[in-house]
Amino acid sequence: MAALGNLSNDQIVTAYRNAVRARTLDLKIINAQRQGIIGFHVPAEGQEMIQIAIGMLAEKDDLIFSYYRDLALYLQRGVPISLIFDQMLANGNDFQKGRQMPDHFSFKEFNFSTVQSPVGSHLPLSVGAAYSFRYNKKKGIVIVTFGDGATSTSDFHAALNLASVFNLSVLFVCENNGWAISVPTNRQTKADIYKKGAAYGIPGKRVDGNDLIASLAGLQEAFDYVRSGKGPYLVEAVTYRIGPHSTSDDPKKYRVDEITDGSENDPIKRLENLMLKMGVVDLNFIQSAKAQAKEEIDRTMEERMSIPAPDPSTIFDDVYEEPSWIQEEERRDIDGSD
Amino acid sequence: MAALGNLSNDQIVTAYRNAVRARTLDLKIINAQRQGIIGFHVPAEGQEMIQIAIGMLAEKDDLIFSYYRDLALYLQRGVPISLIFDQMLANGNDFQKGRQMPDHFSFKEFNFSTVQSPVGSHLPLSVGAAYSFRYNKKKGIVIVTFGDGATSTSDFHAALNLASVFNLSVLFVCENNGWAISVPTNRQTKADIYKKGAAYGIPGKRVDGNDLIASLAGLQEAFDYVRSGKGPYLVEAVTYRIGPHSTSDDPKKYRVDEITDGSENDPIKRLENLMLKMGVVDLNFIQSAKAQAKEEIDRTMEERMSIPAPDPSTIFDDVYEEPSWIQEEERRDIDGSD
Amino acid sequence: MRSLRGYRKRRGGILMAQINMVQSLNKSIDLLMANDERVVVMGEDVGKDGGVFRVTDNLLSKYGEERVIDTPLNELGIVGMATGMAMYGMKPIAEVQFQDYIFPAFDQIVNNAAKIRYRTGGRFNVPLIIRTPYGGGVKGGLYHSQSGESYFVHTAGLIVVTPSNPYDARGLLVAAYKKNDPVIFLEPKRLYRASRAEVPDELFEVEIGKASRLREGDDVSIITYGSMVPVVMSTVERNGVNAEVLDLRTLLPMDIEAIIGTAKKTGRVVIVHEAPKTLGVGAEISALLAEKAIDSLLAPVMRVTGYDTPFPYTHEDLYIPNEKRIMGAIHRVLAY
Amino acid sequence: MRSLRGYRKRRGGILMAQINMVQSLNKSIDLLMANDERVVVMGEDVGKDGGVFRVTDNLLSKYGEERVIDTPLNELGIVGMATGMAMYGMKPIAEVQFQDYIFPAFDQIVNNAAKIRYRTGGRFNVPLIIRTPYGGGVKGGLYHSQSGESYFVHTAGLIVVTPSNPYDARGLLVAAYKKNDPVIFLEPKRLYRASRAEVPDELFEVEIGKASRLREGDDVSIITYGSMVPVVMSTVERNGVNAEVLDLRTLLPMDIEAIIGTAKKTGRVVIVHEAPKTLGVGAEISALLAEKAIDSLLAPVMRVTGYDTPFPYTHEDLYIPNEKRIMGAIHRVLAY
Ligand SMILES: Cc1ncc(C[n+]2csc(CCOP(=O)(O)OP(=O)(O)O)c2C)c(N)n1
Ligand SMILES: Cc1ncc(C[n+]2csc(CCOP(=O)(O)OP(=O)(O)O)c2C)c(N)n1
Ligand SMILES: [Mg+2]
Ligand SMILES: [Mg+2]
Repeated sequence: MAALGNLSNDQIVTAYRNAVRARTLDLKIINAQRQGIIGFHVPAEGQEMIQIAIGMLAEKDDLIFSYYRDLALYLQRGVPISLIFDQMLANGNDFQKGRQMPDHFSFKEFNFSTVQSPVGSHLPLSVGAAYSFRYNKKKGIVIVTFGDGATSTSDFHAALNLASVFNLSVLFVCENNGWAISVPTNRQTKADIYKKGAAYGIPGKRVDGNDLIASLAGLQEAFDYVRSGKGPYLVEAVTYRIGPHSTSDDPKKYRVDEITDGSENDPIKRLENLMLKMGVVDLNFIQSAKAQAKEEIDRTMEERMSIPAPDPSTIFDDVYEEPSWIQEEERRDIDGSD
Repeated sequence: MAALGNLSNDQIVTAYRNAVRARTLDLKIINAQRQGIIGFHVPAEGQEMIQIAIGMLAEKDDLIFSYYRDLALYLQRGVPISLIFDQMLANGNDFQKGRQMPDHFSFKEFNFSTVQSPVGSHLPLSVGAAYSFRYNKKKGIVIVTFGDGATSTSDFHAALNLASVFNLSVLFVCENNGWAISVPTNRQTKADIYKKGAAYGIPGKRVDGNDLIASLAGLQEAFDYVRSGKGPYLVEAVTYRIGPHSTSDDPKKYRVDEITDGSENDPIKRLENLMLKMGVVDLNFIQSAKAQAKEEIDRTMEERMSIPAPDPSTIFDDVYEEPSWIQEEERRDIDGSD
Repeated sequence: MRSLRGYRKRRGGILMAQINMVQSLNKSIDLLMANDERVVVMGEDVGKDGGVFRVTDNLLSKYGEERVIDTPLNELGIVGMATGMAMYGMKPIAEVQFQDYIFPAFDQIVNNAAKIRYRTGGRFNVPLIIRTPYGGGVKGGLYHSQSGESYFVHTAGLIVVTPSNPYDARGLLVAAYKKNDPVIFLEPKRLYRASRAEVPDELFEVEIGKASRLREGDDVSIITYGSMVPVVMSTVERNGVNAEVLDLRTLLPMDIEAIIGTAKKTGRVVIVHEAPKTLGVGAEISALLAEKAIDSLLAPVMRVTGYDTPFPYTHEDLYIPNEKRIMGAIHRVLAY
Repeated sequence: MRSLRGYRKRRGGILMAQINMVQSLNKSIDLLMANDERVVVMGEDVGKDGGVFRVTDNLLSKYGEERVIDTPLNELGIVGMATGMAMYGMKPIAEVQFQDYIFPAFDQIVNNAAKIRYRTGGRFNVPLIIRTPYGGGVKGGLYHSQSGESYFVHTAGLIVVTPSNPYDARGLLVAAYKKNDPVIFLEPKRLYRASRAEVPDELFEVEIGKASRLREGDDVSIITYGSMVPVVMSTVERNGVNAEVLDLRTLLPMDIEAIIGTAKKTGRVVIVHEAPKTLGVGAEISALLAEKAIDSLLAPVMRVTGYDTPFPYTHEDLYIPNEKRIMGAIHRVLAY
């Protein structure tokens, strides 16, 4: 067990289970998308381990601004699969009333913020949240995840500079999966991502995001730094996008040279191998973990599919705290009462 | 003369004369602004020498995207003071037809681009111009100047990244005068500006922008690098804003601790001292250079003030190549013919 | 130790001040900050400098750096960070130095601030005020003169207000503060110091969504707002026009009852604003009338507006609607 | 070696293709690039991927990396860089992947591209095309569905066009290319593959500023554009409405003669678009009518539009104007 550092068997097994659940969920959703049951999906396949590591190190009071490709992170932080399906199916139980595309969650109860599509635009929000935390003497730091493509956005620049100038407790974690849709990271930027903090006086570190132990070790340093109030920190987690960018994407168009099964990078296989080698678990366990995940996910989707869509008239709610005459007039239009 | 490197006496004297002309022009315009003759001004006082140095090293084919505080640069590149007054007075001779605020020039004939007010927003344009230069196999590089505040803008981030990714010949020169209106540079960013290139894989260098010789030496390296096709380069010229941000600004509000006459930093005084020490010129020369500048500027302003304003109806021109019915209808409205 | 210069007592012991719009706004923010710790001020030069128009003057020394925040030069960052603060328990009043410089923040405003309540099913909200001076008349050329209200009025999820006098400035700012939604607070910079008015020295509200009828009249209705209000008032007064004048005050949502009401009363409507005509706010007013009051209209609905050009420097006085142009439209509808 | 699948010959030896809008646009760009070295394509994923909607498919292999430019993820940068290229002798066609993501570039569009000709007194100009897919109906939720045309139509200095079919897509793109001013080229993504049409296999123009009268009629005029065109056509046809239908095609400057002409002819106008109502393009149309054709109006000018809410995911079909809502408005004006 020494090789796995201070981790207990329980922690490792939980991490593994959640990674497997996330992977299984990804595949289930992709399937459901093909069948027209779910509209869209951005799979986390290949990026599970860095997400799990963040989930393991983040405390309850820490606020996470996740991005659209963080399934494993939600699971590790305890979000039930039922809630994930409610959002993906955009049913009447969805906290967001079926307003957002799949993968755009707002799991406030689990101390997540809200996911949007415009890449990078949550980064400045996370800085504001950190300001508020310090101002209100709240416990906890702010963690924000994003892709390699996001480092090119104006929001990234604004956010890192602000976090640094105001010395805020924000941990920036870039999940560098090598691609922004079809654009490889080396055409996104000529610099190493973890060095981009230099432009703001923010320290940075690169970790192997496909390795749980390496991710935890690297992240721990970053968490400690930020938690001690020293200011923001930038982690680049090098990882691997096994699948397409999304269910709308066809990577064969741009990824021909590189089609592999990704197994040498697959973070789940790597953890499996490690666990087996260390004798934490045996092959039986692995098989049953996968079977359990599949059973849970199949059952949950079946169950959540029966929940009806949100009431149509709700599309006029929540534009404002109270609808103006405009929304009310338009609501009557839909009712046919106008 | 050895101390002044490879410069000829002529070059030094010209540089000095242009710095003095710029300074004299600044003071003249500030005065004219107080009298209501000119609407507004952003003085270059204190920043003349780095601007002169750029002007000395830039070749005719080099395209310069200057910013609103570059009076000395225009003079060094040969722009006649009459044209400067035409724009500042926004008279009928102004190339821009009196459309822009003072200091927002478009001296195309001198291979300058166009100055706008939104800080930093010319940087991406400069990158596009450099792309076009390479694409069209035009000679010359692109030089772009901007302030320390501009390094915080989204445009800065976008531009440096693009210039680097496409390996374009853009020389970025930040005139760090210590202030963005009332915000000192250390509250603008926690990083050294010349190191910001690290986020993009762009080399950077800091030069003493108040010293002609140091500016030339530092810039020469940057020019050589860019001109040889190696890609973009970032120069931080540390300089000093002697005056207010603009004629609308009252620095006493925020600059109390620091009110000095700036003489230890004044680049013109420093060049004077150097020239005297080296025996390039004597005190008589200095006095007469100043008197000549004053005479030229007084006379030119007097002359340009007599030029009438642009024809009112021109405000409807140049919205498009050809006005649409909307502008034509509105033009008739002003004529009273509608 | 507040100075009482310019103040005088009035009924009920409430101090009344003869102050201009800048002073009214400055005092409003001061009162809000004194009253509610969640309120902070942020933007470029809002601290020591007190804002380039002095709207945040003296607040830094009173409330300190944590509450009066000089930011780096990035409007996206200012608005994005303020939005995050607003989502997590604060009530920021963010300043954009000129409305012309709000566009770098446009994505944060339109895609985040305006849509966060909706996209989260009401789980998050953004009680944020974005103050920004707008409009011409200060020799600011293309980039210190724009009237961009349409960009915001077209954006559901935002509230858009603009005062035309020191009293409404206070009342609307307080009302904006009470909203739990993002408010674009447009300050007509030409009016900042143009006149003084009596403003009670306390927090009071001017209801958002309600226009102010500045003048009753029978022959023609003039609907306007912001910097054009004094021009319209002096025009109708100097020319003895029997006009009803509405100052909209809120541009989103507009006071539909007041608009329809006055149109039905006079049958003749002239809309005056400084923003360009095409899809200016006047277009929506006119469209509302064409939809809801067509039978009452006795004449074309005329729009007297800024032109569909960028804002020029030398001839800015030609760009901004003036008495002559307003009277031209009034004559036209009266003669119809 | 171009494939002739789907092509057939027609008069004058000109090849006609039965193609959808994506194919038409793709071919248009191809022809423009073959014709003029100054034309380059740039944007996120426009290269190897051929654009997420495949509009730039195969161009990279044909024209190389210098002319088909995959950019980093920054719309401000894309538009700003393209503007610089356009100022200095090139004719970039920049793609913004979804119109929802154009807002980060808004400052570059509004303050630079749209104003450079004006502010320089005509010394510089920006012959730039910004292509972007817009509108809902693809289950894209808040951020892959917006119809933001108003933001651009309000901006003098821009030209704004939107095709409703493969033929106009070619013709308008070519016309945009001929302009020496920035053109916002809005592509109704719902129509990308919705139908095929015969498109001559060459460069031809559809005049900018001219609407297309898709149908003559006497009882009511329906003014629409983009993705709503097929909905309007099928609605009037299925319901046997004697309607005149205008497809605006250009939103700035609009075809004022066609608009006034049809209103004068029928006296009854219904405007249909997908963007939110408040200050949607319909507001300007309605205002033009209220100003220039008030005496001809026999009924309220009705707007059938998207709602003043962000664009919802589950119920997007309720958001987009449909036959029922359009017929509701038609009945209302006919019965008036
Ligand atoms: C502002 C913006 N521009 C474009 C897009 C379209 N888009 C969605 S995801 C994506 C690539 C993002 O890449 P990266 O940040 O590396 O994250 P990844 O998807 O690889 O996890 C793009 C271009 C968007 N959502 N937002
Ligand atoms: C986008 C934008 N935001 C705000 C302003 C207002 N403004 C004009 S100059 C300036 C400070 C610029 O400082 P810096 O870049 O250091 O240049 P300097 O004026 O010191 O030469 C500010 C905030 C502006 N012009 N543009
Ligand atoms: Mg990526
Ligand atoms: Mg500066």
